[in-house]
Formats: sequence, structure tokens, C-alpha cells
Amino acid sequence: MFETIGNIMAPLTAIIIHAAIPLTIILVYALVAIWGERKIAGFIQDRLGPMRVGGFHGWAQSIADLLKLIQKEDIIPTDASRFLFKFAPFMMFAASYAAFAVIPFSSDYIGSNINVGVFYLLAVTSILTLSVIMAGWASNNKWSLLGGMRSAAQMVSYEVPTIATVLTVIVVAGSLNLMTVTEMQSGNDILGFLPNWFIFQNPFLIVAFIIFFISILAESHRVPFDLPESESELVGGYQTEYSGMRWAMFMLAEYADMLLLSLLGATLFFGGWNSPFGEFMAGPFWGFFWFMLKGLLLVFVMMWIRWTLPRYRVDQLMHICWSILIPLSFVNLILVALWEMIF
Amino acid sequence: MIEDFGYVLLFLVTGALFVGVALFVSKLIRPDRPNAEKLLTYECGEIPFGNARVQFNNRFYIIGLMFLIFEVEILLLFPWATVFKDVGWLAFWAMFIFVSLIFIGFIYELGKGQLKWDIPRPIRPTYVEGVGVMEESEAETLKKSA
Amino acid sequence: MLTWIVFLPIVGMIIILLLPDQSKKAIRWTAATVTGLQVVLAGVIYSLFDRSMVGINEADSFQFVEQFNWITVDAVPWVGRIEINYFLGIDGLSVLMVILASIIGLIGVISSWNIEKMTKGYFALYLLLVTGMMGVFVSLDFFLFFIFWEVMLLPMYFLIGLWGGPRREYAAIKFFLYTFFGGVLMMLVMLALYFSVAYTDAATGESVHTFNLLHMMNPENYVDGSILSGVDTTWRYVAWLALFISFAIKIPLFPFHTWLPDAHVEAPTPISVILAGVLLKLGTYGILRISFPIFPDGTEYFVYLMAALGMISIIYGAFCAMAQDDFKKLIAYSSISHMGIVVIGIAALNTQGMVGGVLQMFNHGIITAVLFLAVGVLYDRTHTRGLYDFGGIANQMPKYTGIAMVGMFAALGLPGLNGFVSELFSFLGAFEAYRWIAIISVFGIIITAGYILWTVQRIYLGNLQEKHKTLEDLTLREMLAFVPLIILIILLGIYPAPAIELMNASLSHLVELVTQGV
Amino acid sequence: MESSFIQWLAEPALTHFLIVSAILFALGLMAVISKRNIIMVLMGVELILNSANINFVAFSRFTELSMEGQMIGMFIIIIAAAEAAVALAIVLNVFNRFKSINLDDLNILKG
Amino acid sequence: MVDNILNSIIHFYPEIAIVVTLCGIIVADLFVKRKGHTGGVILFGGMVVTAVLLLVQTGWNNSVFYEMIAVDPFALYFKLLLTLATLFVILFSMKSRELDEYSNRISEYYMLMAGMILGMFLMVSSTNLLLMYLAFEMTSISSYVLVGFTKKSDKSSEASMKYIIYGAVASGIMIYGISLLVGLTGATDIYAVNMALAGDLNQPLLLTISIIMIIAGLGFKLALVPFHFWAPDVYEGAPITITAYLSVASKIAALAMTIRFFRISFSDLSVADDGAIWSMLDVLNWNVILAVLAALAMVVGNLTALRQDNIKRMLAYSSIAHAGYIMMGFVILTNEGLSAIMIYVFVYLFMNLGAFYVAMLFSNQTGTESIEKYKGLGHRAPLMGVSMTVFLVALTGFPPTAGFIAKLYIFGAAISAGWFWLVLIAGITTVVSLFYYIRVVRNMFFYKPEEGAEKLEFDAGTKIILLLLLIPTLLFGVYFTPIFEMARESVQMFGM
Repeated sequence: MFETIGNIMAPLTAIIIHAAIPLTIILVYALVAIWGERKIAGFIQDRLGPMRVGGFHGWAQSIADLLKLIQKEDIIPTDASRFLFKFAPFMMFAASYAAFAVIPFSSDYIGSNINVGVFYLLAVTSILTLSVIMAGWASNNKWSLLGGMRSAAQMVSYEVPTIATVLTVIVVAGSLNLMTVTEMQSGNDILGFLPNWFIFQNPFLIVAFIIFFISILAESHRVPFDLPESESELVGGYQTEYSGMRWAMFMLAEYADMLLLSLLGATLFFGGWNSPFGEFMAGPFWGFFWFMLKGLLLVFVMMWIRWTLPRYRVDQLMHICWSILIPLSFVNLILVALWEMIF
Repeated sequence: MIEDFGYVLLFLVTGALFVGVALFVSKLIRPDRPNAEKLLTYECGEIPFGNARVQFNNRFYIIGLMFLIFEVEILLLFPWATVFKDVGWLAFWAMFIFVSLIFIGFIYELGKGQLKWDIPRPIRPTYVEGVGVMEESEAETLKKSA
Repeated sequence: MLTWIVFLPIVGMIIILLLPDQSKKAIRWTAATVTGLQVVLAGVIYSLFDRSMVGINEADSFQFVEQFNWITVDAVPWVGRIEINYFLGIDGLSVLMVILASIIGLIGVISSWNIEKMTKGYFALYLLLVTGMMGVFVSLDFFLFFIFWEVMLLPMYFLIGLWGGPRREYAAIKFFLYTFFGGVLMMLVMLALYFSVAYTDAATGESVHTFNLLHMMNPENYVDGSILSGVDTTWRYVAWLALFISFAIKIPLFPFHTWLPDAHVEAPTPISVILAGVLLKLGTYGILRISFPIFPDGTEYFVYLMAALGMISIIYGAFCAMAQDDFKKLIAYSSISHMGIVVIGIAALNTQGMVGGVLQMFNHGIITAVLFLAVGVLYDRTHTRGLYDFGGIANQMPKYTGIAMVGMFAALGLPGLNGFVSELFSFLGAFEAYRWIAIISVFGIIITAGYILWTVQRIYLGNLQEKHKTLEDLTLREMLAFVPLIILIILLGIYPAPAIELMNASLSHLVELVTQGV
Repeated sequence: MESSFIQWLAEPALTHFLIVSAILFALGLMAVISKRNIIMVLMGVELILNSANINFVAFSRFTELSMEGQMIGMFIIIIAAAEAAVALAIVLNVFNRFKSINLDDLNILKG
Repeated sequence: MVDNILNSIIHFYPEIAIVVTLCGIIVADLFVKRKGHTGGVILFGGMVVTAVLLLVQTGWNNSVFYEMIAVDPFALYFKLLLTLATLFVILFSMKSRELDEYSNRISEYYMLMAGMILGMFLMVSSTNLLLMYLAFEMTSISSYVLVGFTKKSDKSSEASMKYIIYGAVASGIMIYGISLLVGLTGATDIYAVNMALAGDLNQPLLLTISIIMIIAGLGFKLALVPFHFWAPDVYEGAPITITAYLSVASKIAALAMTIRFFRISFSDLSVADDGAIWSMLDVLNWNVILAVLAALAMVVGNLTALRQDNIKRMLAYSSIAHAGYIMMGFVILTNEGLSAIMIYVFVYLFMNLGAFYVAMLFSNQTGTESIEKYKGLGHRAPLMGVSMTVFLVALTGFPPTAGFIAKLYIFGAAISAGWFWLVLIAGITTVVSLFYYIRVVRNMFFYKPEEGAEKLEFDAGTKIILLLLLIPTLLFGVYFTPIFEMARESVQMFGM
């Protein structure tokens, strides 16, 4: 009897672990990132940031925050549409988490090796837009609704250049599977020493990366594109009515989204889990290390930008997207294709 | 292949479960003492007026529309991109024509100013001799008519 | 020659359309010239016409033939060659009708001299109408026949509807719908015939579908297995009936007659003249030209029906006429009655009957023309047509009364006037074919005598009413319209031979064709 | 019997997809017929289109149709998008003029 | 692969010309400052070029783009007709006062029209179910917007709303039907569908359902009874130029597509001509079903038209009835029936466009579409009145106008195929139709204009356009060899 249970349990455990690995990563990352962001902000603004909770530089600050959030009262306004109000955080986090399924964390680990990985990823992240609108609408609050609409407009607008630049990589790689895409970038052949990362393979891909990076800033609602939550204008955007753990879930999803897009950028442009030094420091574990390093580097840049640049106005935001990024990204797509044809 | 999609489902479920567990844990700990004022819709401390489901700007719709067009374009470009290198020049020109056709429409839309976000014009009060304080543009028309 | 006589009015119409609106005089004179020329041409035809050539179904013995391919579509795998001819020609059957049409056409122009309302449009439409009716009488291609037939409707609709009496709209649309319905039936039969008939082109050996009436008369040309092939088949009967209905509407025979009184009463005088004088004859002409030779089997099968309907028309028309107190309506019903005589004459299927019938067509054309003109004269002067509103006109307008009386008596069938001759022939023929119908029909004559004499009494005799003391007698123009008709009435009454010998040969042949299939 | 039904459920084949699509089609048609709200009707239309889409994709998986079915599916998505875009634009205009998006309120034209 | 495409492009010049025209209009609208009918002029020019490019294709019989598109005489004939109709409608639009209010975005109108004609070109020539559907939708979507183009008018908004809802549902049902057909036969190419049906395909029920669904979709576009209920509303609400365009061009295109689809898919291509049609589907008697549909269209269209007061609505019902007459040829579906249809649509183009044109001119001047308000118009504008009379009489099918020839051939085809009851119904309904057509004529001529109503003046251009429509209507009534020859030669479809 124990044998049968064991027979079932062993693969089941394996599966659960398999599915929980990214979750662990996200949670750890979130704790670190929240703390890190405050610290970075502090240093940039020439102050110290959180110092008290925990020992070294207030390392336990995020954990304290978490504990505080768990104890907070959960308020659902009477006028809100209860089901949607409750449902939105589920959808938001589940969607952004499901997207991690196709991210190749290491040469040995990918959640689900489907052959339309990127496509799936982009499709699933679109659900975020939906949950944002849902949250905004369900709150039955003017700020929420306006924030939700703005956020949706912003997300859908910037989705176009994001996807267009992703397409440029697909054109070069010829595959939608992120594992394959990463594998294609192994080796150090460019100019004899540079790694085979796509960003080095084609000069127009550098342009593509810049566009991509700007777009993911907007996609994940980071400054200078953080209009949906711009506290000074819209109180709290679509999250205005949320409190406690529900709000925390939105926050978590946003951080996860940031990580996700950074990791995607790392996979597409910077060789994913490939070591920058060829065979040196390669292997599954080192792969994971390099991958997270690249991703966190991008996250760091995003934080850096946050505390450096002011926020755009909503019309400027749209103008940047529609009049500059979209045409540019498609022209770039054509140029990349042309380059690929000629060379 | 099908199993791979099973993993995708698994991830979705895990994500949702995590939210559920987190909320459940917090439910065990957190206080629950609602009162009418807490449950009021937040409008910067004022008592909210009217329904929040107001009509909003038409631009949102146009943005949505444009997004739709590009999204659909991208939908068609994905299969193209994967086979691009195998097909070669033909694929390049096909995409070129396709994208440029859409861009002609896009440029038309841009040129017609459909994608410009309205910026509310600031209302500047001015003082008009004998009339009093009024809006600038009204003052202009008043001047012209006089 | 025939092309000219048909299309002269079109030329006139174009000239009129080019003239300015105001030049009414020029418009009238153009119309008069054109129709006058038609009469001249008709006279030439009369003098050149060879009385011995039979026509009917023999292509060689038609006269003044003009034929060329109008529409030809080369052979295609699925239909064979298609041919529509421009095929005009006359024989003994149609020559009299051509003459009648041209004379009535001219008389119509003369009597519409005082039309002042939209003169240009009036005469343009009038001339189009004349083209249509002339075309029907001379065309030997079914397609052409049909086009001319339908071309008449539209001008007629406008002429009644625009220049007619108070209920003109109703009358016009009623006329239009009835005849158009008939036209559609005719078209269906025409198409059925077209697909059933194919002759073999001698030159190329191709099988050619054609609308040529003469080919349709030849039983050998029917394609095997087509719907109208064979003899005495159901479809042939149906086709005969459909054709008969479309013609009967035009005649009009008893159940289809209701449009006629309305149309006549509301139409302006010249149009009534044309309508009664020529258009009604198209129906019987169509029966003789198309139904009889193409469907001899159907004819024989339904001939009693035809005769019976003719009989009912005679009696019914006469009774209705008697009941009227409107002069014009009375004449309209008398037309129904008189056309009934034509129908039983031709339904006799013997030479006397047919000669009588055709002659009656001609005579009735002339006589009703006189009668309608007579009504028109009174109406112009008094603006009423009520029979009881008059009395003693004879004293005030002697010339007019004399002429009208001649017309009346001719309608009544007084020996010595033309009506007598044709009615006599018709009844003789009918008597030979179906005694009882003929005998009953003759009673119609008695009723006719009754209402005509009564009318004469009510209008021309008795005391002159006070308000009519100022009536003037006929003007020169009116005389001009009356006199030729009166001359014809008297002339043909005394000496009908010139008319009879024109058609004798053709009609004998037609009778043979129908009864013996030669 | 029950087990065979479960077994049937457990082995998805063409029929399953066809049944799903037929149900979707019926639902869509029902929405179109019974709803008076224009948006609801348009949703019904989308359901109908998607049911056709399911058919195509299922056929492409289980019959010799191969990739063609998926290709058509993609085109149908595009058509549906275009149609929805135009329809919503028209709905906006209608709302501006009639202040209602109920089909029964559109009743100027009749006869 | 490249060879195929390059080779195909040569056959595709007319369509490319339209696309270029479309782009040209867009660019011109952006950069030409002087507003007005610039777009119309460009579209007109583009259509003339297209017509020339089409004429080059005379006699070509090819299948291009991987058997997706047939370039054959059949398609060519319909494309030429569509081009002609478009040219006329462009001219109408330039004269229309209704559109003046929207002059700052009139270019969009022409753009959409270009899109529509492109869709219709593909409709008449595609031999692939997918492309057929795409073309169908392309036409439809453009026309939805065009119907609502005069968006400040309540009627127009309502019409476009109704149109898109009915249209979307119809096309949805159609694509569902197509999906079943494609799934059953495993083919999207209609020749392949035919081959698959010729093999043993034992699914009569599904097949029948799918064809009924497809007929519903196509019948919607053709405004066949019982799928017609949108037509009167839409025709009344749309700008009159678009009404004319819908009732002529889009109907013609849908007709061509329907014919090609049914003729090729469901007839035994190995048997020469007659008798083989529908032989693939022996479950139901399709001939009779279609014949009943045709008869219904005639009866319903004509009887309902009797009570209409709006001229557009009346013409809408009349066009429903005409769809019925055209369907008579479709019931037969032999070459003879097809050529009869082709003659019919050719003539129908002139007379229907003519009637709409005059209606538009009157409503330009008087601002009304009510037939009652037509009283005395014949006296106020004699040329227009006479032309309207000719067009209406032609629509009735009265000799010597071209309408007679059209009816003659279609009746003839039906008679020779033995559909007597159908022809009889057609004949009787024709008589009924006379009644409502002539009512307009009566109102125009039998009444005096109101006191103080002035004569209507029209400029020379207007009159020339009118004559361009009027002369063919009369001319082809007496001399119709050319159209018959043309129709006969164009019956040939690719691979038939």
C-alpha cells in the first residue's frame, strides 16, 4: 500500500516541486527587490533607506512589511462588484506566474518546453491588462476606473513595440521556443571573443533591445511610465480600493512582471543562461546564476531609472509609443530581416 | 507536447493557489471590523457622488482599435518570423508589402491626428474692462465683436 | 415601304421632340403630315397589292417583305444558333388593317387638333402609339410583334392618364395592368414556342431557334420532345389558352372586358377613336395571325368556347349599352358587343365567317370612330355626356346630326351601310358552324337596334333644351374628320367587293390551314 | 456504461471538439436571437465565430486537413477582430445618437 | 514557389491597381490641402486603369496563387461589371448633396469603396473557401461602414447597426457551415471539395446542414427571402449612393461567388453540361428548394414593395424581387441559365443605377425621398422624369427597354429547363411589379406641380451621366447581340 502511495507520491512531488521552483524564486526575489529598491533609492538620493529592522542595513525590512500586510484588514467597498473585485488579484498573479512556465532558468530547468514559448508568454501577459481593467472597474471608484483605463491603454500600446522587437529576435532565431533560442546563443564566435548573444549578432538588434527595454518599462508600469499608479494624480490608480493581502498580491504580480520581462530580455538578447565566457563557468547551476544575474541587472537598471527620471505626461506617453516606438520598431524589424537576408 | 501544456496549466493553478493560500493565511490573522465609513468608496475623504461607471474618452477606444490592428498584424507575423529564413526573399517582400500596407493606414491615422491625446486647454482668467473677470477666449471673441 | 409606314411616326416624333414647346402649330402640322404620308403609303400599298397572293404561312406569297437578321448569335454548344429577324410583310389578312390604322391615325390627329395641354408630349406619344399599332399589323416575327404590341401600352397609359377625364388615373392603370398581364402571358407562350421551334438552315445545316412566325406555323419545325411539339398535347392547349387570354383582354371578350368602359370614358376623344378603332382589332388580328395558324389543334378544341364567349359578349355588351346613361359608355359597351360579332365570325372557321369577321373589324373601326367623334363633338361643346341632358339636337346642328345618324345606323346594321355587310357575313358563317350560338347572337342585333334608336331619340329628336340653343354646327376641321369616314361607310355598304377581294384568298387559305392542316 | 462514458471523455477525439463547437454555436445563436443589448449580440457573434474556429482547428488535428485548418483559424480571428472593431465603432455612434444600445430602441426604420 | 507567385502577379494586375489606388487616396488625403472629391477623382482614375488592365485579360483562363484565384472569362465579366458600377457610383457620389456635409472626410468614403471593390473582385474570382470567406468579409466590413457613413443621420446609424449585426450573424453562420464542409471533405479548394464529394462521403446530414448554412450566408448578401429582412432598412438608411452600390455591385459579386461555389462544388464535372448540377447532393432536392426561394423572393419582394412610400425602400424591395428573378437562372445553373443571369445583371446594373441616380437627384433638390412628394416632378424636370420612367419601365421588364431582354432570357432559360410554375409566378409578379413602379411615374406626371414650385435645373455633367445610363438601357433593348455574345463567351469558368 505504501508502495502505491509512494508510486503516486514520487512523481507528484516532483511535479509540485517543478511547478514551485519559479514561485520560490519570485518570492525571494520580491523580498530582495523591495528592500533593494529602497536601498537603491536611498543611495541615489544620498540617504540610507531602511536601516532598523534586521541587522545589516535593515535586511529584514521586507519581511516585516510582509508580516504587517498579512495582518491588515481586508476592506471591500460596499459599492464594489464583489466577485470581480476578489477575482482580479487571482487572475493577475496567476497570469503573470503562468508566464514563467516557459522561461528557461537554466539548461536543465524550464517549466514547460512548449514550442510556441514566446508566443504563449506574450499572450498570457496580455491577461494582466484584463485584470487591471477588472480591478479598476470592480472597485467602482473614479480613480480606480481612470487608472485602470489608463493602465490598460498604456499596456496595450506598449505591447505592440514589445512584441515587434521580440519578433526581430524570432526572425534571427527562427524558433519560438525560448530554450532553443537560448541554445542558439551559446559559444563565443563573434569577433573571436564576444559571446554569440543575439545583441552582438546583428547591429539592428541593439536598437531592438533599446526599444524593448523602453517598452518593458512601460509594460511593468515603471517610472517614467508609471502613470496608472501615479499617486499625485490618481491616488493609487486601479489599486486605490485594495488593501492588505489583496493589494500585496497586485504588488507581487507587478514585481513578478518586472522580473519576467527582464528575464525575457535576458533570454532574447543576452544569451539566457549562457556564460559570457564560453565554457568557463558553464553548466546547469552556473547557467542559473548567469541567467538570474543578467535578469537582475536589468531589474537594477529599471530601479536606477526610477529614481533618476521624472514621470511623463499621459499625452507624451502615448506620443512616444505611437509616433516613435511603433514605427521605429517595425522599420527596425524590416532592417533586421534585410540584414539577415544579406549576411 | 500535450504534457507540456499540462505544465502550463499546472503553473496557472499554482499561481492561483498561492494567492488563495496567502489570502487564507491573512484571513486567519487579520482583524475584520468593517463599518460604513470604511466601506465607503474612497474619494479623497469626501462623500462620493454619482456612479463611478462614467463615460470616458473616445481616445481609449481608438487606442484599443489601433492595438487590435497591430496585434492582428503581429499574429500573422509570428508564423512568418519562424519560417523567415527558410523561405528567403519571397518572405521578406511579402512581409515588406504587408507591413507597408498597414503602415500607410497607420500614417493616415497619425496624420489625421486620431492618436493625439487631448490635453485640456488651461482656462486663463483675464480681466475685461467694464465686464469683469472672464475666460481668455471669450474675451477674445468679445474684443473681436466689438 | 413597310419600314417607312411603320417608322415614319417615329421620325415625326423625333422632329416634334426637337421642336420648342411653344410652336404648337408646327407640332400639329408635323403630326398631320406624318400620318398623312402614312395614308398615302397605305394607298400605294392598296393599289399595288396583289389580290391573288395568299400569305398566311407561305413565306413566298407575302408582299412588301422586308427581312434581315436582327439579332444573330452564333452556335453555342448548349443552345444552337439564335436568330431574331426583322421581318415585315403583309398579306390579305393584314392589308386591310394597315389601311384602317393609317386612316384612323390621320383622323385621330385631326380630331386632336385642339389639344392645348402639353401639346408636344401629346403628339410625341401619339405618334409612338401609331408606330406600335402599325408595327403589330406588319410584323411577321413573333419577337417583333411582341415588342410593337407592348410599345403601345406606355403611350396609351400616358395619353389616358394625362389627357383623360376625371378618373383617368384609375382607368389608365387598369388598362395598363390588364394588357400588361396579357402581354406577360403572351411572352411566356412566345418563349415556349421559341424553344420548341427550330428550323434547319439550308445553307449551313445548323438547327436554328427562331421567333419567325412562319416557321412556327410549320409542324415539321417542332423539335422532338420540346414542350409544344406534337398535336393535341396538354401544353399546346395551355399555350393556346394563354395566348387567347392575352388577345381576349385586348378585344375585349366578356370576362376580360372591364377595363374597356373605364378606359373609353376617361380617354380623350382622339384616343377613344384610336382605342376603339384600331387597338381592339389587335386582339382579333392576333388570334387570326398567331393562334389559328400556329395552334390549329387548340383552335379546333376551343372553338366553341371562343364562339360562346363571343356570343356572351354580344348579348352582354348590348344589354349593358342599353343600361347606360352616359353616351360614351354606351358606345364603349356597343364596341364590346360588336367585337363579339367579329369573334363569332372568325370562330366559325369558314370563309364567310372569316371574311365577315375581318370585314367587321375594319367596319367597326370606322363606325366607332365616327361615333366617338360624334360624342366628342357634343362633349366639346357642352362638357357633358349624359344621354338625358340632350334632346332635339337635330334642329340646332343639322349637319352633325346627319353624319352621326349615318354612323348610328351603320352600327345598327342597316342594309346599305357597311355594318350590314360584315355582320351578315359573320352570322352566315357562324350559322353554318354552330346554329344555336348564331341564333342567340342575332338577338343581340335586336337589342342593338333598340338602344341605338333610343339613343337617337333621346339626343337628336325631341325638344331642344334651352341651354343648347347656342350650339354651333360642325366646323370645317370636324367635317374633315368625319367626311372620309362617312364616305367609307356608305361606299363599303353599297359595294364591299374591293375590301373583300383583298382578303378573300388569304382567308380561304387560313381556313384550309386551320381545318385541314394544309 | 458509466465507465465507458468516462472512457469516452478521457480519450478526446474529433467528436468531442465538434460537440463543444456545436454547443458554442448554439449558445451564440441563442444570444443573438434572445438578447436585445447590442453588445450581447456581438458577443454571440464572437461565440459563433469561435465555434467555427474550434471546428477548423479540430479538423486540422484529426483529419487530413493538416495545417490549413489552423491557418483558417488565424484568419477567422482576424476577421472577428475587424468585425468587432467596426461594430463597436458603430455602436458608439449609435449610442451617441440614440442614447441607448438596446436593439428595440432602434426603430426609426420600418415599414 | 517564387515562380508561381511571380507568374501569378501578372494575372493580378487589376487588383494591384486597386490596392495602389487605395493607398494613393490615403496619401492624397493626407497631403492634398484642397479638400473635396480628390479621393473620388483618384479612385475614378484607378478604376479606369483597372478596367484597361482587365480588358487585357480577355480570354485568359488560369488559376493563380496556388489555385486560390481563378482568372477566367467568368470572373472577368463580373469584374468588368463591378468596375462599371463603381465608376457610376463614384460619379453619383460627386453629385450627391447628402455627402457634402462630410466633405472633410469624404476621402475615407472613397477609400472604403476601394476596399469594397477589392473584396468584390476577390469574391468573383476566388476558388478557395478561405479566400471566398475573406473576400466576403472584406466587402461586408467596408460596406458596414459605408452604410453608416452619414453618421449624423439617425437613419444611417441605425441602418449600419442593423446591417452589421445581421451581416455578422450571417457570416458567422456561413463560416460555421464552411467549417463543416471543409472538415468533411478535408479540402478548402472547391475543386478538391468536388473531388472529395465525388468519392464516397457518407455524411449526408452534416453536408446538408453545412450547405444550408452556407446558403444562409450567401442569401444574406443576395438579400434573398427569407434572409432579406435587413435589406429594406439598410437601403433606406444608407446614403443613396451606397444604396445604389449595395443593390447592384455587392449583389452582383455575391451572385458570382454563389454561382462559382455551387457550380463547381456540387456538380459532376465529368458530365458535360446539363443535368449534372447538384448531382453530388442527392439527399435533398436542391433545385426545388432554390426554386421555392426564388419564388418567395419574387412574391414577397413585389407584394411588399406595393405599400412603400420611400423611394429607396421601394427600390429595395424591388431589388429583393429582382434577386428572385436572378435566382431563376441560378436554379437551372446550366450554361444557359448562367448566361441568362449574366445578361440580367448587366442590364440590371444600368436600370437600377439609373433609378437610384434620378432618385438621388430629386432628393438633392427637394430633400425628400417620399414617393408622394414626387408629384409633379415630371413637369418640373422633364428629362429626369422621362429617364426615371424609362428606368422604372425597364425594371418592370417592358419592351423595348433592356429590362425586357433581361427578363426574356431569364424566363426563356427557365422555360427551356421546364420550370413552368416558376415562370408563371415570375410572370404574374412582374405584372404586380408594374403597379408600384408605375405609381412613381403617375406621381411624377399625372399631377401638376404645386404652386410656386420652380423648375429644377441640372448642370451638364449631371445630364451626361444620366444619358450614359439611359442610352444603354434603351439601346440594349433593341440591339442586344453584344451583351449576349459577351455573356455567352464569359460563361466559361476555369476548369469547367
